[in-house]
Amino acid sequence: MSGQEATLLPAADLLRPCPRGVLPLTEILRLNLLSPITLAFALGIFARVVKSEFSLPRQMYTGLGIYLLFALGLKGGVELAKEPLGVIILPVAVTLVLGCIRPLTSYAVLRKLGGFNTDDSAGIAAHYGSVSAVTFIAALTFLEGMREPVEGYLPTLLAILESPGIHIALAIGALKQADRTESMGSVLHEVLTGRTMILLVGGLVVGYFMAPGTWDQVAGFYDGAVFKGALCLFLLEMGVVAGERLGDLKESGLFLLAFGVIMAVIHGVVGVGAGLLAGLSPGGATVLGAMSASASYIAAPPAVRMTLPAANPTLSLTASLAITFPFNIIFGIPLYYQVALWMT
Amino acid sequence: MSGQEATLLPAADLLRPCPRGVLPLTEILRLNLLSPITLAFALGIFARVVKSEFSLPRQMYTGLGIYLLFALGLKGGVELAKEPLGVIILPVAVTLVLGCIRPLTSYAVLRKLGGFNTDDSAGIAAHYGSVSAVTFIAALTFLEGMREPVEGYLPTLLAILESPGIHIALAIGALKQADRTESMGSVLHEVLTGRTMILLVGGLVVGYFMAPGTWDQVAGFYDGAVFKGALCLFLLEMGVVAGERLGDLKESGLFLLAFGVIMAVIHGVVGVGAGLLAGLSPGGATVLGAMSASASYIAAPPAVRMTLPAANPTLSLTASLAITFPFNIIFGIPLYYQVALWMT
Amino acid sequence: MSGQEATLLPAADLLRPCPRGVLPLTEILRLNLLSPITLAFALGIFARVVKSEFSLPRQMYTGLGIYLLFALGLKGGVELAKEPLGVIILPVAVTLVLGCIRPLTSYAVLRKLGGFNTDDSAGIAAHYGSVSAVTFIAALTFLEGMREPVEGYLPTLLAILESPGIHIALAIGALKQADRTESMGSVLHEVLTGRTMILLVGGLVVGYFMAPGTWDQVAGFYDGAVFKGALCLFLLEMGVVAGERLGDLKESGLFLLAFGVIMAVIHGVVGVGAGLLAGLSPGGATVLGAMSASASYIAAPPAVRMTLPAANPTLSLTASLAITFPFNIIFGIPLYYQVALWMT
Amino acid sequence: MELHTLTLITIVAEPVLEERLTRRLLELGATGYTVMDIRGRGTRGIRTGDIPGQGIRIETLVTDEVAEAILEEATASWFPHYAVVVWASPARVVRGDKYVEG
Amino acid sequence: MELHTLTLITIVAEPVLEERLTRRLLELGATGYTVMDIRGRGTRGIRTGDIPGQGIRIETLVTDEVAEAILEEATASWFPHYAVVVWASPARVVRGDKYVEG
Amino acid sequence: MELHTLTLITIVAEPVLEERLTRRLLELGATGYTVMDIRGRGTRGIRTGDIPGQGIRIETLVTDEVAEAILEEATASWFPHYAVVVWASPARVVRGDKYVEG
Ligand SMILES: Nc1ncnc2c1ncn2[C@@H]1O[C@H](COP(=O)(O)O)[C@@H](O)[C@H]1O
Ligand SMILES: Nc1ncnc2c1ncn2[C@@H]1O[C@H](COP(=O)(O)O)[C@@H](O)[C@H]1O
Ligand SMILES: Nc1ncnc2c1ncn2[C@@H]1O[C@H](COP(=O)(O)O)[C@@H](O)[C@H]1O
Ligand code: NA
Ligand code: NA
Ligand code: NA
Repeated sequence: MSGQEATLLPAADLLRPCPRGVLPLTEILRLNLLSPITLAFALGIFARVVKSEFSLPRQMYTGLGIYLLFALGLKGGVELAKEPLGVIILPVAVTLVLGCIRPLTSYAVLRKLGGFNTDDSAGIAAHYGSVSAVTFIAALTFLEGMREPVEGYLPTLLAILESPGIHIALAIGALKQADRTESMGSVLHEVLTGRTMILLVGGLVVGYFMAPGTWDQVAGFYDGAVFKGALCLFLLEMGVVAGERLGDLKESGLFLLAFGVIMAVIHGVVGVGAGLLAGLSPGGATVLGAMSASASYIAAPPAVRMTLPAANPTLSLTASLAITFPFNIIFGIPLYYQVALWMT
Repeated sequence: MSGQEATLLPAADLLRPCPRGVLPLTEILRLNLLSPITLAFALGIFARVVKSEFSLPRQMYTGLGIYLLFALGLKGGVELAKEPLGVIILPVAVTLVLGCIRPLTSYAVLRKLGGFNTDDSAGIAAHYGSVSAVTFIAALTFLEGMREPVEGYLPTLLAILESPGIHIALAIGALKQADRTESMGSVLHEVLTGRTMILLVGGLVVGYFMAPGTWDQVAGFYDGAVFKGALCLFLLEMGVVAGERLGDLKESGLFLLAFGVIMAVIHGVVGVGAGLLAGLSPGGATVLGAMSASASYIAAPPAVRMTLPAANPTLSLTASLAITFPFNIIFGIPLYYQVALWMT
Repeated sequence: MSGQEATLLPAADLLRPCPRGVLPLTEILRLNLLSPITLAFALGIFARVVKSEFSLPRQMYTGLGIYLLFALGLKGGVELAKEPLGVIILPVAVTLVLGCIRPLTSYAVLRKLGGFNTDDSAGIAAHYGSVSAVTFIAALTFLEGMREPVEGYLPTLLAILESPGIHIALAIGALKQADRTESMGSVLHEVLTGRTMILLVGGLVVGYFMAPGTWDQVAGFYDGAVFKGALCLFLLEMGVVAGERLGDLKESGLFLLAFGVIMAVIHGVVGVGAGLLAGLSPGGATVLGAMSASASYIAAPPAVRMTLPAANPTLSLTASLAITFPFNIIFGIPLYYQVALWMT
Repeated sequence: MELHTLTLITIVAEPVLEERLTRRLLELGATGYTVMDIRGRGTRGIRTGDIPGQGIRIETLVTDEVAEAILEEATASWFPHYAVVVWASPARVVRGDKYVEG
Repeated sequence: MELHTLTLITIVAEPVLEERLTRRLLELGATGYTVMDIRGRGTRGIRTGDIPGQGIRIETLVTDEVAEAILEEATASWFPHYAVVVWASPARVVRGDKYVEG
Repeated sequence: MELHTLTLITIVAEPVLEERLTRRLLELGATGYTVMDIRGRGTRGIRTGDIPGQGIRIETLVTDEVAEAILEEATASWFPHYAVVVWASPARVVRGDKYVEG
């Protein structure tokens, strides 16, 4: 991950060496489908579909999530320390812009085209204004398999994209009606001090300031096989959770399905373009695209639930977890990669 | 594990190199007794014996079990993908036969010689008709220490041996009396979609289809030191649980003790013979013997409890967990290995 | 760790090679402050200070603690097996002496200078008579970073220092008043069979008796990056817990703050001196100093709570966890190291 | 403020029974239930699964008729076979009309 | 032995409400509370967070007046918006004076 | 259907007391008990162990005489020393004869 192919792919025969972009899209899709991550997610869905009672213990799932976010932050911080800060100003700026326009486009589409009420529109828009860290990680892992280098500071962009979209969407919801039950200030505090921010931003800072060489002491735990193996277990359970939502799909109708896919593609392509404009490598732009295409299912749900209780949480969770998330990790990421290659 | 000595024993000085079979049985026993696995199990029993309140948190124990089963499945699937499927037909067939005769012999012995009632006989037979995944793993680890190669597809046989025995024994119990409380269909569903099957069979499928090279990305998490280290922690807690059952041993009498040991030896030797007949290597036959000798303590108990509530669960858990399991990991596995060497 | 620099620091470029003792104290302090361990602890405190609801799931925290203690015991046992037992007699003897005098000095200072009542004095003294395993681990990790070799059998001394101090302090408390609610015998049993003793002493025994070569099979899980990475996560949560105590600091007053720091320094310097007298290397003496300077927050609290219910647990936990622990890992350990270098 | 007096049925049982008991509660007319993990000790000491002493505790707020049906089924069908403890107590419930099926 | 009869209020709710509900309980006059993690099923099936079916159960021992205030707030403010279940039952409490604020 | 009216005693306490309290319950005549992990807040805020705010909740169904004994012991011995909350409520129990020792 993070452009260090030398260390991360020591055996380096994941794929037969072949010049970038030469693999046809179908082959890339096939390789992505057969990655342990995608297969573990599929296994989780399967377990739900056959009505297995299997699921990871709750605290194990939470624990794996904590580990993954902290690892991500640490690695990002270590890489960030290697860069002159000026390099990231432009990428940070475009990421902030993405964080502002994505909730607005989502809200507009839901309200005007979907005919949802203001509460539901704002609630879903808060999810699509934020970002899914697991989608981000899946994109990094995919690019590593493609031997495509990426900027090491990308987790910084992830942290920046997390919260503005939630607040913009909640602010719209709050403006449109009076039935809010929680002050914006307390929601702001909740999101900014939530698990994701503490671990991701905290990890970034720890990684940034760690004495030179100490990363090597812990890299074997926070990177490489342990990171990827833990990610598989996490995705196994995410499959179970997403599988549990599949039943809700029928009720929520075709529009939500279309919304979850089309919004992802549009936001994804815009994200790729914005990334390339800001000077990111094709790999980095792919990751920014995947982030932009993703929807939150950890940070946004409680924030929305507390502020806009009239918004139906089933709609937003189904869209982000059972539609957009699988679409992105199966089709979206390879697609944004192709788009990035075409655009360069 | 799985015949890949090159990768698994890189340092290759676990034991001074010595031609296979040259170590005397006492030396093998000693080495097995002093393996971290056996010692961790003994420590767990000791903790219970001195009435320590120590035990692993419940979700940690469950989580370790999930990890071990999934790792086992993945590794098995990766190896299976390397074999032409024709090779495993015969081993699969003898495994199925073992799955059918073991519950019958167990039931007959318990009913005729032990004088147990039909419920208890069928309940215990269901445990001895199924298999213990941890015994299987201990056998693999033992053989790795002995530098004895084994077939990589053995986890497939484990998956096949898991459920038929349970159903045959429950069917006997159901035929003999009317006091069943749950339909066989729902028990069948329960066992086939239970944790063990989802993780083991699911892992096999994921490992089988994973794109070439991706196993190397996660092998450091699912194999090697992490796998063995996690196994030690799991056995530490199994020791605690087994130690808790030791008190029940007195009540359940000498017959159960004799049953747990003698049944293991008979089923073990039959398993070794069947394995060699099917063309397995001595290592593979040893593992099949250990599986055949083992008794379930995860999949069988809830199935029996739901279907035959009149069967006393203390009897079957004590036999499988406090007698047969420790016997196998301490004495049984080295014994079946010797038998396999003698028979070839 | 444990004097095996060759294996533990393979890359060996943590710090530019420089002769021992040449680094100035400020530089050592800086490196220690920027270690992942210290930074993770600081992040945990920060999370509490900004009133984040973040915390590790309870069972994950317990599980990490179990893993760390067992790993420590195993490594210590493996190293112990390499030494002639005569070598450790003197270090064991001075450790026992430290275990006896530390609760007495603590009690005297609290009662005479601090003006605490007998219950509170005995309660806090029980904490400062015992030892903190995490401080011990932090000292080992610090010395590894300093490329300073240490004796491999140090975990044995940790196990020896754990319990005598608790009992001496509780005995004082019991003598001074009649309001005990639990017999000393049952407390003795509780501490001797507690989690820490089972895992640490049990791990020592398992490691000691493990067949030669088997440590290498599990070392990748119990040592190196996995151990240090897990330690960071553990310290992240310890930071959260300590941060929760910071509020109590104001109430408990300046004396407790001074006590927590000064007691640590005095006990630490005495420990270093005792270690050097007993023939320990400067590294080993530093670790004994750190142990001696530390206060228990796992074994002592429940023992005190059960025996001396009138002692205020907030006082002792605040002192050991929110004052002495952070002082030691940030300033104490580098200081004891300097003292050890000066004294040799 | 409308408060209805309903019956709160509490069931302590072996974990293996969770799915079956909750299914039966709904079939007998309960509109919902709440489950907790517990540990405990009783006279039978029967537990399944790998960890002894573990169990579940189910609570359901029901009308008196449904309560009767549950208590009868417990007496007749659960009690003889399984380690279950069942008790009933009255509860004044906010918006209790919600718990009447129909 | 002094026993006071107080009201035990039990609340089953979505996890996201824990902080807000417990804060309100104290504001309304409760002197303490006890929280457990539960799983469950009801008519609305609304849950947030990543794991469906999970919830919390809060218990608080309060005087009758505080109980009234809590039940009223539950009916007016919590019930319309959130998946909460609230009930009250009498309890004889050891050292019940401890639970009267002031 | 035989229902006996018994007393349900509920105890919220510090985790360190689990073993001692449950042992005493059995000694005083209880035939069983059920324990749950909780978190909570009260007036004393005393908790031991490394994680503050954690506690246990013990339930035991007992006869009225045993209940009296437990409540008295709670008042006299537990309450002065430890952070415990104890209350009693009536419960109609299926096969209640099981809970009478002898
Ligand atoms: N008297 C009791 N009070 C509270 N819970 C009990 C009681 N007796 C049994 N239990 C619970 O019910 C479970 C089964 O009890 P038993 O069927 O008596 O073995 C125990 O594990 C306890 O959790
Ligand atoms: N009748 C009931 N008895 C006990 N608990 C209930 C009942 N109905 C609902 N619950 C609990 O309250 C939660 C929310 O219910 P609801 O608002 O009906 O979806 C459920 O998840 C259950 O834990
Ligand atoms: N009024 C109350 N209602 C319910 N639980 C309480 C109440 N007061 C205290 N508790 C519980 O008892 C524990 C100890 O309370 P205290 O002794 O007041 O510090 C708390 O952590 C709560 O779990
Ligand atoms: Na999220
Ligand atoms: Na099993
Ligand atoms: Na301690």
